[in-house]
Amino acid sequence: MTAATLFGLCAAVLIGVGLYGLIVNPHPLRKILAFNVVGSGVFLLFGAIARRGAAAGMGGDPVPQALLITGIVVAFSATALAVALLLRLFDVSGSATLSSDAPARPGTDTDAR
Amino acid sequence: MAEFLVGAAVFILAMVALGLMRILRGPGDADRIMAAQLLGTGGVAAVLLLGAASGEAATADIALTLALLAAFAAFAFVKAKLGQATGESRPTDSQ
Amino acid sequence: MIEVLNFGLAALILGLAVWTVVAREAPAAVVGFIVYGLLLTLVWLQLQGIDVALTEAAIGGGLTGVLLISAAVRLRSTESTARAQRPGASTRWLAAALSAAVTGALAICVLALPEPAPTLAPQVLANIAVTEVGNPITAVLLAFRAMDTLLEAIVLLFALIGVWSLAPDRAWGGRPGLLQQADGNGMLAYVARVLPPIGIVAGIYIFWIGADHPGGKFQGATLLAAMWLLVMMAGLVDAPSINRRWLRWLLVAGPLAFIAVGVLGAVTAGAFLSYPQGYAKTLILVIEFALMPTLTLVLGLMLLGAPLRGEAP
Amino acid sequence: MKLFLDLWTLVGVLAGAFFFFAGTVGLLRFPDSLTRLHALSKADNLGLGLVVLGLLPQMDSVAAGIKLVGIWLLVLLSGATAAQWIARTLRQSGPGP
Repeated sequence: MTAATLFGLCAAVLIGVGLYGLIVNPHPLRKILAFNVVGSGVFLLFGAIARRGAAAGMGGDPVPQALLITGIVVAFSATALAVALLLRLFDVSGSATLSSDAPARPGTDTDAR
Repeated sequence: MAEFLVGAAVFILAMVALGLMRILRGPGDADRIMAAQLLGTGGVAAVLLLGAASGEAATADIALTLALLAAFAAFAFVKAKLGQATGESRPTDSQ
Repeated sequence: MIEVLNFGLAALILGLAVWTVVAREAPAAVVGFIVYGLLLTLVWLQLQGIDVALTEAAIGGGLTGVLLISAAVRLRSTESTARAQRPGASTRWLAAALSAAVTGALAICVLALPEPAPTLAPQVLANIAVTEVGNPITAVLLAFRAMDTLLEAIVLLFALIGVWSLAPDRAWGGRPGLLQQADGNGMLAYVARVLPPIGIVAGIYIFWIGADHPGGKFQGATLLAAMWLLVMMAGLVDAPSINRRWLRWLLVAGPLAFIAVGVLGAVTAGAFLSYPQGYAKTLILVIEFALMPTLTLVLGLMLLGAPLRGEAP
Repeated sequence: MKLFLDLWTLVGVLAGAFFFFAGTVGLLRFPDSLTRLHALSKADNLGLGLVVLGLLPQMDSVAAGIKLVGIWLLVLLSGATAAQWIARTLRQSGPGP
C-alpha cells in the first residue's frame, strides 16, 4: 500500500470519528475539538490526493498543497472565533451549554441585565 | 545509513508513544502535559532523523519550529491553572 | 522500515483522534489533540508536503494547543452539567452508524481514485519561471492562486473583528485578554527575554526563505505571534488596546497592499492581480512584506480573545 | 573516515534512543508526578542532545550543524522552563499519587 492510500484511508476514519464526536459530545468545547478532527481528516484526504499528483520532480501537486496551507490557517481562525464565542457565553450565563433549558446564572454581566 | 536513521526514528516514536499511556492514565492534567512534552521532544528527534535520512535540508526548519513552540502548550496550561488557583477573576464577573 | 513508520503513525493518530472524542475530561482531550497535531506534522512529512508540515507544526501543534488548553482549564466547572446531557444509547448508535457510513463512502472514494492521478505540477513547473520565485507553493499562493490568498487574509481579519465584537460594551476599545501579573518566580520572564530574540530571527528567516525553499509568511508570522504572546504571558508587556490607530492601520495594511497590487495589475497587465512582465517577484515581495505584520497581529490578537478591560489603567 | 563518522552517528543516535526509552519507562513507572517530571527532563536533555550529536557528521554544511545544535539548545531552554512550571502547579496542588 502506498503512503497516499494508507493516509487517505486513515483520513476517512478520522472524518468518521470526528463526526461521531461532533454529534455525541454535548459540551461545546468538545464539539469544537471534534470539528477540528473532522477538519484535519479532510485536510489529510486532500493531502493524500496531492501526494498522488507527484510529477515533474515535485513530491506532490503544489496547488492542493498551497490550498491546504490556506485551509489550515482559516481553520485556526474559525476555531479561535468559536472559542471566543464559547468563553463569552460562559461569562454571560455562567454555564457553557447549547441546550436552552439549562439553568443560567442571572445577572453576572452588566450587559446581560 | 538511511535505513538505520529511519529505524531509530521509529524506535524513538514508539517509545514516546508508549509514554502516551500517561495521557490515558493521568491522574492529573500535569502528567498528561508531561506526556505531550515528551512526545514533542521525541517528535523533534524523529523529524531530525527522518530529515537526515532523506537528505532534505528543509526538515531542520520544521524541527526548529517545533522546538520553538514545544513548550507553549505547557506554559499556557500552567498560566491558566495558576490563574484559576489564585482566584484571578475575569473582570466581567467582578462588577 | 518506512512502511512500519507509516503504519505506526496512522495507528497513533487514529488512536489519538478516538481519545480526543471519548476522553472524559476536556483538558485530557485537548492534550490528546495537541499530540495529534504534532504527529500530523510527521504525516505531512511522509506525504512530501514540507510546506504543509511547517504550517501544521506552527499552527496545528502550537497556536491551536495554546488556545484550546486555556479554554479547557477555564471551562472545567461546566463539564459535569454537559456530561449529564449526554444523548441516549439510540442517538449514539445512530451517530455511529452515520459516521461509519461516511467513512465507508470516503474509503471507497480513496480506493477508486483515478489512475494516473490528475496533477497540476507540470503546469506549475512550466510557468514558475515567470514568477521568479523558486518555491512552487509560494508561486501558487501568490501568483497562480493569489485571489485565494487575498480572500484568506480578509477572512482572517473578519474573524478577528468577530472575536472583538464579543466584547462587553464597556470594554469595547479596551485591552483584550486578562491582565497578566508579572511572573513572581521569574522563570517565565527569563524565557520571555531569552527566547523571543531567537524566535523573531527564526520567524523572519522562515518568512524570508519562503520565496525559494519551504517556508513563508504564514509560518513565519505564526512564530512571531507566538513570541509576542510569550512576552505578554510573562507580563512583560500588556496587550494593546484595540482602538489604537497604529494597530488598526497595521491590521488592514496587508490586505490593502494586496488589493492595491491587484488594481495595479488590472491597469498595467490587463487583469486583477496579474503582475506586469518582469515585476512579478518585486510585487510578490511587496505583498509578502505588507502581509507579514498583519498576519502576526491577527494571529496573536485572535488568541488573546475579546477585549475585557476598559481603556482606563 | 566515512566509517568512523558513520560509527559516531550509530553510537550517538543509539545512546539518544536509549534515553528516550529511559524517559518513557520513568514516565510510566515512577510513583509520583515529581519523579516522573525528572524522568521526562532526561529525555529532553540527553536523548535529543545525543541524537543531535550523532547526526552532526551527517550534515552537509557547518551551518546545518549549527542549526541542529541550536534546535537542541532551544528544546533545553523551553523544556527546562516548562518542567519548572509544571512542578510549580504540582507543588500548589500537593504531590499526587
